[in-house]
Amino acid sequence: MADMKTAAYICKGCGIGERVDTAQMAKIATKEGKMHLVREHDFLCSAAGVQLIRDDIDKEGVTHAVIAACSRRAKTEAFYFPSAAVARANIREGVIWARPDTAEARETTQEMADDYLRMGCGELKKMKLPGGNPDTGHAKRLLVVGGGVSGLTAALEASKTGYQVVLVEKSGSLGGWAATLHKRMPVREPYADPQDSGMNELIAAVKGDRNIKVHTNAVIAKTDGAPGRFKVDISVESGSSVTEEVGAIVQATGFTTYDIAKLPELGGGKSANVIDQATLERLAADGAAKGQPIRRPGDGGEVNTVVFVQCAGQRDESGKHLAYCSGFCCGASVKQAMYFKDANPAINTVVIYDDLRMPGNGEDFYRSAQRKGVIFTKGKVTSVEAQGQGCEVKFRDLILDEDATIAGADLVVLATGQVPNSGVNIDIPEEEVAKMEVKPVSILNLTYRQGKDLPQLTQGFTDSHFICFPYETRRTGIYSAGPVRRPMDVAQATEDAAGATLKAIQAMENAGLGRAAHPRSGDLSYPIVQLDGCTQCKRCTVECPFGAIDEDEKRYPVFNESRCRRCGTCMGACPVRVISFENYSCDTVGAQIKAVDVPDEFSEKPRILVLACENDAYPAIDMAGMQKNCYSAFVRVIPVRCLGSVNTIWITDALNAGYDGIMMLGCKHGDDYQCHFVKGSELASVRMSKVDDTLKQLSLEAERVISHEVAITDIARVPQLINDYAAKINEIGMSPLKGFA
Amino acid sequence: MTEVVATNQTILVVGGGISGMTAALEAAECGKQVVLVEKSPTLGGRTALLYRYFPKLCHPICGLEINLRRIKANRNIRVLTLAEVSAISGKRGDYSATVKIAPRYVNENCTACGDCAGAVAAEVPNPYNYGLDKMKAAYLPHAMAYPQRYVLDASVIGTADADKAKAACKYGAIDLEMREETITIKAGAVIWATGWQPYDAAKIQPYGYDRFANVITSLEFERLADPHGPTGGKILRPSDGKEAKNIAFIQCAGSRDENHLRHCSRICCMASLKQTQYVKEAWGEAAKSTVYYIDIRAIDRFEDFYQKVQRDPSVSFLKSKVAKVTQDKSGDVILHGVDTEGYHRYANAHDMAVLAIGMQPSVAGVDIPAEIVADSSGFIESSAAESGFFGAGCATNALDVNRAVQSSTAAALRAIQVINKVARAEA
Amino acid sequence: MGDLNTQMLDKYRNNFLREVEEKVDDGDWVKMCMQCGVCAGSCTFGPDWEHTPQKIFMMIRAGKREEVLTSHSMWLCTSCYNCMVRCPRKLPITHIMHGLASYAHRLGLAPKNQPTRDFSMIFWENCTKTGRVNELKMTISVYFREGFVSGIKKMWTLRNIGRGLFFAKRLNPLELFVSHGCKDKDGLRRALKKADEIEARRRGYAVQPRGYSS
Amino acid sequence: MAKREYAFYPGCSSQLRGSAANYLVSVESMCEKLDVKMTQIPDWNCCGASISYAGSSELARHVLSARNFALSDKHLPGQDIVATCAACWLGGRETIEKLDASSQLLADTNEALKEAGLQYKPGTEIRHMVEVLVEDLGYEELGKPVVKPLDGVKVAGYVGCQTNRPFGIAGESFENPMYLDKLIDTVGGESIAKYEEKVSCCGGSLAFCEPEKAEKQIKNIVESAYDHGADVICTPCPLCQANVEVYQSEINRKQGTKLNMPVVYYSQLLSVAYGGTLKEAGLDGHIIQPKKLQDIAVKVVKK
Repeated sequence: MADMKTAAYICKGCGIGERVDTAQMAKIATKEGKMHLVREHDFLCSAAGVQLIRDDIDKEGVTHAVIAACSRRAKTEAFYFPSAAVARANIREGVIWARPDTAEARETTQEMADDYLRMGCGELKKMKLPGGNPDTGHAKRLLVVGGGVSGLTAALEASKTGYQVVLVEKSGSLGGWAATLHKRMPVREPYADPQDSGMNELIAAVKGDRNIKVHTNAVIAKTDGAPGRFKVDISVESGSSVTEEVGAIVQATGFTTYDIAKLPELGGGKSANVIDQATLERLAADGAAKGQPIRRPGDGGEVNTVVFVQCAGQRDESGKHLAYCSGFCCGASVKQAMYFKDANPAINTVVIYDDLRMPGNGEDFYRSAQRKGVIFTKGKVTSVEAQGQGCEVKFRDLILDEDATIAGADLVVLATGQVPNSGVNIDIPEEEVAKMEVKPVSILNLTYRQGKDLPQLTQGFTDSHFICFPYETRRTGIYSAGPVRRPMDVAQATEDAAGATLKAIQAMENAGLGRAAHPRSGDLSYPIVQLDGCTQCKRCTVECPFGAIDEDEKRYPVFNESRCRRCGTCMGACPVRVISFENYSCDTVGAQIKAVDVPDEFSEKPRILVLACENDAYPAIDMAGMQKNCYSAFVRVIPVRCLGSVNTIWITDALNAGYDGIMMLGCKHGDDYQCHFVKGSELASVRMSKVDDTLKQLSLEAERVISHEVAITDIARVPQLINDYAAKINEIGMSPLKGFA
Repeated sequence: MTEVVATNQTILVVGGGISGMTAALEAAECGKQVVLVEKSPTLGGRTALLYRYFPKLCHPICGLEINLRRIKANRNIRVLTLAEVSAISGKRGDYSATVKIAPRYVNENCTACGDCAGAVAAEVPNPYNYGLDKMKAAYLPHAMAYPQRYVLDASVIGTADADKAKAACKYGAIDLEMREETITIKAGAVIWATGWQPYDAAKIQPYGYDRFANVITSLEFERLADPHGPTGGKILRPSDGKEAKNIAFIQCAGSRDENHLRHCSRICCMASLKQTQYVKEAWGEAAKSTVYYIDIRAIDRFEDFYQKVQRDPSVSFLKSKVAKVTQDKSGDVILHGVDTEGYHRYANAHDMAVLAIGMQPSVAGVDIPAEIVADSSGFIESSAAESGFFGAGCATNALDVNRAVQSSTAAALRAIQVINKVARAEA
Repeated sequence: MGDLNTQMLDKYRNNFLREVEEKVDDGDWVKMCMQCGVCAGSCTFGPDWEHTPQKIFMMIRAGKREEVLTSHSMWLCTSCYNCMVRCPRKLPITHIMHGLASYAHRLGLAPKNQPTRDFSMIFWENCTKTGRVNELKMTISVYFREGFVSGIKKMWTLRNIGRGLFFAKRLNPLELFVSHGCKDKDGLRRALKKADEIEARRRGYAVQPRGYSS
Repeated sequence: MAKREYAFYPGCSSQLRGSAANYLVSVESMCEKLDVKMTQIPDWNCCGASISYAGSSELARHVLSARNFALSDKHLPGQDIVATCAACWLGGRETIEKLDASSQLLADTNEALKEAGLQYKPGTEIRHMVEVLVEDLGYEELGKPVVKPLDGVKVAGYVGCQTNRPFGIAGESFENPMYLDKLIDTVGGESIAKYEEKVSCCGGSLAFCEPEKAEKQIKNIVESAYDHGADVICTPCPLCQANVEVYQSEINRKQGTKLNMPVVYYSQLLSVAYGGTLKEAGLDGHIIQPKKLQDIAVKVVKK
């Protein structure tokens, strides 16, 4: 590290100068921190202050700088020095704002400030300036899987943006479900009548686009690689296979309609005149082609009465059918009822619904149907039975609160739901798959260590778990769009396809530049592994939430950096600590832990290490400081990328160094997890359950290491947790291990 | 004078809520230059003022933290706050926008130390808590505010308070000479993400929002539940600070109503279902929520959340559009109406009534460029092929956050298409 | 008038909604109701209603012709217009209630001795006789509609009010003899007769004899 | 030459010897002070009111209103029609609205009117007296003629239904219209802003046929006024006035209450405040005597 030149900058602004002795801190930086250059400044984030640092970097050759001032969350732009490694010691939010401004508090506050500076110096010396992932791929073509309205739109949008596209459709023709529609719901004012689906134009546009290469009757045999360098084997009609190199993938594999034969109580599969919405679309289209009205499928008889049964096999709590609502079906039935009313107002058209779900301007479409004479009845259908040429519909009228019957319905349309075509559910263990009579067929056939297809969120949908980030999948560079992601109608699918396409394009560009994707967008650091030390324990390959790590034939981990999100879960998992990032490693954190000055057991000054998730827990502590919610001066907080990145060595190091307690603050896990890296906080809690053994070996109380789920809003709760824990430590006494380290 | 570098390869994003931030970020992370214009002093918009999101009950500012970190780390985005687009001329690939920037009276020297707030005496209604409390006239909008820089309220300019604030600032950050300035920004494409505002609850006269203190809007209720809010997260009713445990949620407050908003605002059903869980979280066994509804629109995957809430003994549902609200001497609100399932007349007393207030596009009332077509509800309709204008988020439709972000991501792509075309033409 | 009822029965067989749309003033609005129930909760005499407006609309759609037309409910409408101004679908509910009542009466299905129906008839006959209402005569006919004795009883119980109004110069026996009225009451009655004919023509009824048209 | 001229449609109840005879008297004295000239529409007829629906048809009711419009147009061309009765005004507004909306209804109406040698031409305006006061004159001008401010008189402004719904006075809300309160304040009285029963229904014409139900309404209206310490209830509607005043004794008789709350018209308040005598203000026309107002009326103002 000959070329390393370190510097410490201590700001005296915002009251720091008055609250703590910065001259003493400067001495510490020089003596203990061994900083080559130490400066104090009254107003470090000012133009002058920033210029001072920049000059040191340019002229003095400073390569590493620790800035002892405000929180890393503040003045981020001001303290942006891309050519130097920078550590931030949080003296403002983390020390003076979190402590009462009293004479008796002064000493411990000073100790806090001194320690944070020591920690900063320690961390700094272990940091390297991230150089960016060398494993870049430069393929800029987009693979679109599925030739329905979502896939076609994705392909066209990508082409419009200037990218080449390979489109794979398993059937013989393009258009998917949307192409089978007679008409679609209106998307602009006056939202009164069904409108042309526009699918012919869309299909023609795709076929006519030189940027788009279409494979029909084709499936994906194998997907290998990573963003920027996917190699995809496509088996085409001829039985032969072509290999395409692409940079990213949009999966728009759509849905299958729920099988109405599973709804015998509603006449499904029992009467020819009980059909689903998809079938009605075909009847309507055929009729229109022949210039004839829609007739009874059973005997081609006239339709005088038609009944629509909403939520057929949906919103089901019995577990027999679909538990969810498919969202589009209310609108679809309203549209289909209009097929009849527009052709002949005398046709009696009844929609039996529980909750009519037509958001936004759908309300206008609903009104339009009422104006056309469609009758809406709030009720629950109990049975549909064949009766003469038609059917008898029995239902509970929820408004009139009585059982009712519609006799002689010529046609009964069941509004069934969308079942996503999402391939293999990788969370179902092999042995259970073996038991299934119908084996799921993979769509992407990924060669990933963690499974062949996109992970499913719920009920088969490959949706994102994140409200703010609807396109987050756990497979970088692979985005799903349309009804395979969540149930939706044509209009939404079109929007969705455009959004997914952007993310795919972004992933290709990021991969080319060796940068991380969301949530650490632009991060140039990446996991580096010393294979010589690796014991092939496979923990990293199993635990990576993003399936970024495969295994070679010798069962060594193979890192696919452009799939990686830089959370450090692999680093936390590694028992032999051979995985690290240039600016975030076992050493950078270990150094901070070791840097803290731990007073002896008679000092009555315990030391509590807080490892806080930088996404939620750390901001919460920060904002607690901003609100001047004070907390114990005995804590030393270290932000971590994710609790998943916490390596147990840190715990043992801290305990051996004589820390009296360790708090781990991370995001909620479980079904409604809030961890930005999906599994990080959960994995951490699993690992920590094993720490008890370590504690036993060291003959320490179990309370020496605790963890809490913390939300970013816990600005009052976190200080409370800290203070309670400090009290607890006081209760169980100082650690017996002090002074042995 | 504010200097902004922008060309016809720049994307102008109007609105700094989650939709605008998303559009700006997604474009910038594709390597495009973006100018993000926000009317208020901070980014974050309306979602920053929500306590939790449905259906996960996670915290909006958690996502905001990530997005702000993305913005801080991204050099392609230029953020202008207190700025409003007053006019736009030109055509696809070559627009120039006139932007009015209101004075903040605080310059970039500000360290957010808060000394100015300590110095001023005057208080102003706090818009970030929907006026439920007051804040100092020198303020940081909220804990997540970005830019993290104080604002001196225009009302104190020219008063002694202004001078006190100036005197208190050690860093010369208070600049009382600031004036409104007007600048022109070039852009190749414009993304209109001006979001939404709550429908004026006072107009729904039968509910007496303007007459009864304990009738509040769903947005105000978010603030009551939020630890950052006026009550520190305690659900207390406005009239007397009594713990509000028995709460009525009135659906379609303004929505689906030709006397008010013709459209369905989509989010309100889920929002109320979510808020019943705030009540549960706050009071446990003692909690009692009643949802008065026409149709529960828990669309697609959200259905399971509805089913979960239905199983919650603290929540009951009544299919009825409330006819009228009165308030008795104790301050309790009385809801009058008829349960339409069967026929049951009720006059139910609650500690507080929450109006699931409708969503009104913010473009309504703002004079938007002719190129943007707005429907009769004021929502932007998908723009013509030859246009370089793209609506995003709730400016285009009544959307939940998830769909708004989706829409903004799509808008970003369409804007990039314009920019790439321009770039190819110029290359 | 019962025959009119049978005519309508076979004309519309099982489509009561269409019957209402074609025969009842503003009846074509019934289909627009979305069953929110705000009308039901807004009604002045609501608690006395056996079927709320919103429920009546649902019954019409469900073809409950008999139940609807013989219902007392519409006759309890005080014309306060609360339902109408609150209806999110802007249905002219007050008018629909009046229309239904009127139609029920025309078909002879309105409940016997429905007090409001009787009063309504008395009012109409009273005001169309001379062109202006004679409050005293009207009051008397209202009280005596169930016969002389009950009439006397009612008058007796209300005697103080009568006296009060008399001294207040707001009620005067003179009215029984010299009554207000339009000079051209015959023209007015001709016009109303014509209105009846047009109404009958439009709705396809036989013209029914009325006080002023005989 | 008066400052303002209107065609006047008093309606049946306001006729001589009618139940609202005193309303007419007070309106006349009020208008005189305000220099407003009101000319009765020659040979006007009853509007049919809302209650006539059983015997009549929608068309017949339009014919009744249209006849008045035609007469007004013929004899008092160009003058807005002013009604003092809520039902007359409402019926007229509805006819105008409907005939404007349906050319057929218009044709039918005129076909019928032809029998009386009349024709209705769209474009008629019918206004409520209150509209003339607050819109044409405005509160400021209404305050000018005040010589006897109604000091210390607490008045419950009872708007009721038909002057308020469905049309109402421009800019006022259906649930909480303020114009009566403003009128009361304008003439120096004390209004009751929080009067809950302000827009409740008195039972309307059903007071005749469903007295018990109506009395329930009336009781609330009166008792709420007492709760707020009102001296008198004030209303713009003859039917409201009659019902609320007249039935109190019945309620007392049946329920042993002691209701004795006077009920007057806004026009009486203005008339008194403008110096009108007992007679001019129609204060001699009550069963329950509005004492405080009467005292003010007989009081001599010293110049």
